[in-house]
Amino acid sequence: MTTTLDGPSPADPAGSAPDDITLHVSDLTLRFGGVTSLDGVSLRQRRGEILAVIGPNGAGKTSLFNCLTGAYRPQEGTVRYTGVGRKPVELLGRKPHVVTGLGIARTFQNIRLFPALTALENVQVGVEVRHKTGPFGAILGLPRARREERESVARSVELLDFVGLRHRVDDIASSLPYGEQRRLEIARALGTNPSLLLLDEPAAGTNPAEKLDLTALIRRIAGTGISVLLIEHDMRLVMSVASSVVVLNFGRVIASGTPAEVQRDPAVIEAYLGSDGAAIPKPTEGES
Amino acid sequence: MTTSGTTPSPEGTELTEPSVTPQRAPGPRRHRAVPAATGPGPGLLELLRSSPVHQLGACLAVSVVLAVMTGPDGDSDHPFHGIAKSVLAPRIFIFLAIGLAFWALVQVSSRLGAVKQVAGERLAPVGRVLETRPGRLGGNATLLAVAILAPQLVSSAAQQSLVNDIGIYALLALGLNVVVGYAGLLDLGYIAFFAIGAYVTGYFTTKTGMPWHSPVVFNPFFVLPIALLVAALAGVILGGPTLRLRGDYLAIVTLGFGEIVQLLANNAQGITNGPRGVFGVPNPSVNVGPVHYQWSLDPKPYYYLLLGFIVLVIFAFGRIERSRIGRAWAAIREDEIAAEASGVPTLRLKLLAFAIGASVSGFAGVLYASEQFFSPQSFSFQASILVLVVVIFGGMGSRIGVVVGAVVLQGLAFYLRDKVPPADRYIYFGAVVIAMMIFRPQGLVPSRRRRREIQLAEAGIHGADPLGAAPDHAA
Amino acid sequence: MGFVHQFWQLTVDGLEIGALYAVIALGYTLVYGVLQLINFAHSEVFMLGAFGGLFAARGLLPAGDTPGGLASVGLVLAGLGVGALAGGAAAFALERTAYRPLRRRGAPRLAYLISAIGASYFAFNLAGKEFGRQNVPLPPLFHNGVVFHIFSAQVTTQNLVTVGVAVLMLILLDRLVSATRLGQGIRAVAQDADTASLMGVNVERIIVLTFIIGGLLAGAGGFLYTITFNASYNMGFVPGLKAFTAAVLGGIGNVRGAVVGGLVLGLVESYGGYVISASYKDVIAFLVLVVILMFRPSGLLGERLGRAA
Amino acid sequence: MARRHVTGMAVAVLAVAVTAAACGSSGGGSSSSSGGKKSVEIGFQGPLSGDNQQLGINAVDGVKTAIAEANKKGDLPFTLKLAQSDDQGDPNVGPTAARQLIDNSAVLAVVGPVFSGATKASEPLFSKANLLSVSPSATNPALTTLGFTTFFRDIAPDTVQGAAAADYVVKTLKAKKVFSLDDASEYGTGLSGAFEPEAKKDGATITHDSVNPTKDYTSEATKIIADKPDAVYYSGYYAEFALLTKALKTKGYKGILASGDGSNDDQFIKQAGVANANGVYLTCPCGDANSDPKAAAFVKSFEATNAGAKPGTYSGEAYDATNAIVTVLKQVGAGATRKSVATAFKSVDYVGLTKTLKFSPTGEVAGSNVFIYQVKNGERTVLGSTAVLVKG
Repeated sequence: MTTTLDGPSPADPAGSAPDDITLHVSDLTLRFGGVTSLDGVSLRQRRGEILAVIGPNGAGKTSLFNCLTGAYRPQEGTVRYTGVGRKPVELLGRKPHVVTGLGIARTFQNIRLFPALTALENVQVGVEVRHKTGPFGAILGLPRARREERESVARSVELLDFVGLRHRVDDIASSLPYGEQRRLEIARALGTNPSLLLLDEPAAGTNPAEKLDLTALIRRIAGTGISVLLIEHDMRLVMSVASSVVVLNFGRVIASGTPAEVQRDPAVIEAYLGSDGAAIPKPTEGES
Repeated sequence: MTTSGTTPSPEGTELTEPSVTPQRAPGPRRHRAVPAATGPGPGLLELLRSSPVHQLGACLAVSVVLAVMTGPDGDSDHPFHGIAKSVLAPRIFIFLAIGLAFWALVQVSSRLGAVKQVAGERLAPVGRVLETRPGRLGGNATLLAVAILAPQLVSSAAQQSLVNDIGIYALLALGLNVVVGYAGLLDLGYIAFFAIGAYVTGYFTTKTGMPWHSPVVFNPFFVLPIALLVAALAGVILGGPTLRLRGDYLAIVTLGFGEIVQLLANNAQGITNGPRGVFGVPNPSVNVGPVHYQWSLDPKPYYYLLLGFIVLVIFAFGRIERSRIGRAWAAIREDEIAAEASGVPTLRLKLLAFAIGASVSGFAGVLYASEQFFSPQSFSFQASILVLVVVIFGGMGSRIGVVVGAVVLQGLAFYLRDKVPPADRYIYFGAVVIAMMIFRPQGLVPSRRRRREIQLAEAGIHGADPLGAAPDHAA
Repeated sequence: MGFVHQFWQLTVDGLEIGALYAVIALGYTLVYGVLQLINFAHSEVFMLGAFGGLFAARGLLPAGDTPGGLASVGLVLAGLGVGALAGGAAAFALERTAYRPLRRRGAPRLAYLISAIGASYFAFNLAGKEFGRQNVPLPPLFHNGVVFHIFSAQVTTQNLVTVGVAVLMLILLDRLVSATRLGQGIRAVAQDADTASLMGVNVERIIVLTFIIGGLLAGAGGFLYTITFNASYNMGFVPGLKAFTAAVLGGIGNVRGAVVGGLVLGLVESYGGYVISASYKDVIAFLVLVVILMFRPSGLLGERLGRAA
Repeated sequence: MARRHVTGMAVAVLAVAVTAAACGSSGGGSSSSSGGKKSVEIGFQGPLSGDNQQLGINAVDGVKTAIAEANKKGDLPFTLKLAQSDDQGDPNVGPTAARQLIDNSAVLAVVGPVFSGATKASEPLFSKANLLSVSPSATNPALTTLGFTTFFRDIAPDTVQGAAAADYVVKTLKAKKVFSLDDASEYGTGLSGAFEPEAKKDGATITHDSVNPTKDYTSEATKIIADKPDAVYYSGYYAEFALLTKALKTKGYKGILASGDGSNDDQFIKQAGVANANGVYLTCPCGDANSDPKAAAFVKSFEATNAGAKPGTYSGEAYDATNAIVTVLKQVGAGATRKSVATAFKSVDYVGLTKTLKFSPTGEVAGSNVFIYQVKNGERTVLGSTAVLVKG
């Protein structure tokens, strides 16, 4: 099950203690003008763990992602990330592509593929981030360039296979059905060889069958030793894959623990059931 | 918000940006929903699409404009004489008749709906053959053969034009294509690097051309690598601080840069010899072992030299386009945020595109300068625009396309030299460009990716566009 | 001698040309506000307005000496009016032929720019064909003399006419955008066209009207420009580029920003042209542009049309 | 989608049809030989479009007049025709324009190029093709020193004009302080480069400035007025000189205002406005045919050939150059080749309208006079030649 992801991957579950902390967020505060999008958010994620962040719309989940991946610069707080076999590093203040280079990949709430590229090319873009071929190498067709090109195709096909899109290799990304676009985006993220994968509402807009596939896929990813940080609305999916859950509301952590614990937490029930998802708080500027 | 249950549409994804781009979606796209809702108005295209009466009106209007375009001149003392003589003279009937015939043609063909299908069926196999590898090779070989034979068949004035107007512009367009077509950056000051290449040549190859010159003079061939580096460096210097800017702002800054370079060339008489230009750059020559060759006034050898470089550049850029760099550029062009999140160092790759584009431009500058004479007039904003129009017209992102663009547009200009009053040439140029944008915005020979992107844009899906896709990192 | 002595004179000169830049810049800014497009052919709208005003004023000008008094006022007003109408008509035609067909088919933004460039070449070369390719002077419509002095600077009738009319138009436009229904519509479209159309704003109509308003201003501005600089078929390019710079300088999409940008640019050019060389005026203008964009990418006043007023 | 394709194709068809129709109607067919006689063409290269096209039009009209007269006389063994080539006055367009004439094997001699910059860029090609070119107007001094083998000009170089203008402004008009402004062009810098040393030698103080052609001379006018000169001499073309004059007069400049042959055209008066132009001096190494009684026949013939247009600056020189070429063609006879025409022209001695055309080995015309014009009541009037006007 995990073989396909064992490329030159750094994810090495055997070598790391299960209680290793891979991501340590403390006191993250993000404001837009007068609106506080994140308010002293702290969380920890162990290596190999699937951690879900849930909360009503506008709770600050995507803002959190954007802070972690360098798209936003929060006013306060620290984010310490420990890659496999690496020293802990501070993520804040780094550019998105640097964060990706450190081994953190993400997907977007509203799929962002390269619509006119083929599925294969989409994944290749991610895979090739770690390649070294420069313009001269490419022009002259140096051995390394040719080797990397071969590797890139092989690895990308492997990843497409892993997410179940082997048959879509040469299709244009925008022509794929929605659920497959989601999986393609995940394949592209996996291509960058992450040890931590951030999934932003991967089940949004998918049908029940696709959701089931997705659940399996997330499990398989985690099975390869990649830690998964998951934002999700769908409670059933969260409960079935996540080993722990953090609940955000109005930019604050209101509860955390195992899925079962969180489900019983009165504050969470209040935040969700009290509003029934209908009277969802207005999105803040950061969320919309 | 896209929540589970709603049918997700690409349009929906557009409206619910995950907040990395605080600015609104770019303009024209936002109105996509509107035209569908409002009724047809009398614009040119929808007239052609709407009722026959409206189409007739448009056809006749175009006829009248064409009559005025081709009619007699006026002057400032009698400003409307030209128009009056065009519209009130009997020749207007010729134009109205053509307009009418055209309208009838449209009516008939759209009723039958056959023309396109027949043409499509006939052309489809050709298109399919051309898409295969041997087909492509064959097509390219044919093009190359035509290019090699071309100067043998035309007059020497046309040969001169092949070198000065077509060859140089094809090379420039290939370079700009990297910036605009591959990386999706709109550069309106591209000709500045051309100027830099030319002046570097002036500096290194002659002691008489410019007041400011190098202590030792070189053969223009030896200046090629220097100019390449200097231009690339200029590209990096310009690009470094500006490539962070959003699409249109980048366009304006590059425009400003282009103007500054031209104005400096024009005004710094003590350095560049000002508007008098640089005269006396030696012709390039080859002296390797037994091979001695000196280029001279004859345009033909220059043409083949240029052709050689163009083929080389086409080949090299093809390699780059198909490499990880080309894919990363495509990614940046289509969705910069996603590219960045996928680990693509966007700024560095944009700089690379800028530097490569600039170096080709500098390269072209050397060849241009070594043809004896150049002046700042060659480096005007109009020239930058002309290169851009060549790129778009030929087919953004397509190497063969931009060369074809140079051949067609500049060839048209040369052809019109004798056929219409010389000063009227640009009226036709403008009209052709507008018509092209209305009927075929992807260009004459678009790249496959670009064609898809245009189709996606027309469908309202996130379009890759030098003016549209660049995000604002100010947040 | 020297800069200090000429400071006030240069200020007066700079404000005059700056006011003209501001008037033209508004056309760029308004269109940018509603469409987020750089209307590259705006410079030809300016040129056509200039010719319209020139022909009208010249046609009405009685033979003989330079008129005075009410006749002068009437002639200037006629020139302004016809210039504005010609500019408005040109802008309307431009929108119909070079923009609307593209908008209907949802063309990519670059296509608009190229089509506008094509329209620009078409328009100014056709004007050259019909109106001749020589500079065309506007005969004097009023006695130009020194009206008063500011410190050491002479302020002439011409200065006053140009700046006065420009300021009047700017105030009118500001009122129009901030206090009328049409202005409300323009701001709504500028903020969010989709929402505006849902709220019952006719977006197509607003776009056309925005073009026309920009055209009216540029046309009148063209006439004012002709008083000082003569008209010619290719007159639009340089002032167009400067006005465009002014619009960006002030924050494109921002009405008041365009005015500030125009005045700042006029002054900088005037001072710089004196201190360095008239040849370097344009270099200075573009340097200012590049530097400002690098350090304040959204211009001096920064905001967009929707939020500005 | 289908509809769009159809319309796209149809538009292309329409455009082609219309262009064909236009070309057909505007004619200008280039079929050679008419009336049994072989035809020979005289080329003309100059600005027929662009800002300063009037100077090109003046010259080409002079060429047309001479050709019409020669054909009417009918004593040539062939019919003469004109082949025009527009170089827009732009050095970069020059070579292509020149090649167009070179390609046309019927062209045995060229009148032009008109502007100095374009001349510099085009002459190497003419030299190589052994094609004679006689410029009626390229006055930059350096042109005859660049080793062109088939280049002649029947106009004095700017060294002559600049010096004469300086003598007139300083000695006759008694200007002590002169502001010399040029347009940084090949022509302008050549003229101011000749004007300034002579004016200094004559005892005037000189302020030099160089401004590229622009529309806005406001700050330059402020600068000039602040300098308080007695005279301003502008070396450049009329479109800019008109704007400069306007800006200076608007700011109340009252001193002497003068310019060279590039501004010596009625367009200057028109564009500056009569009130502003009145009193302005213009220097030119060219006589004025309109006011010269000896030239009455030429003026009449010119008007007849060119639909009533009056001769302008360089019309006379272009007419003379063409006539000199015609003389040579007659001399060489029916077997004329480019080479034989170019060789024979070296020893031409033709008494023309403006001067006697006789050339030094480098192509410089032998004797030349500089004339002073002044705008009076909206008309250019000749005050006389500097040989007479400047004393001491």
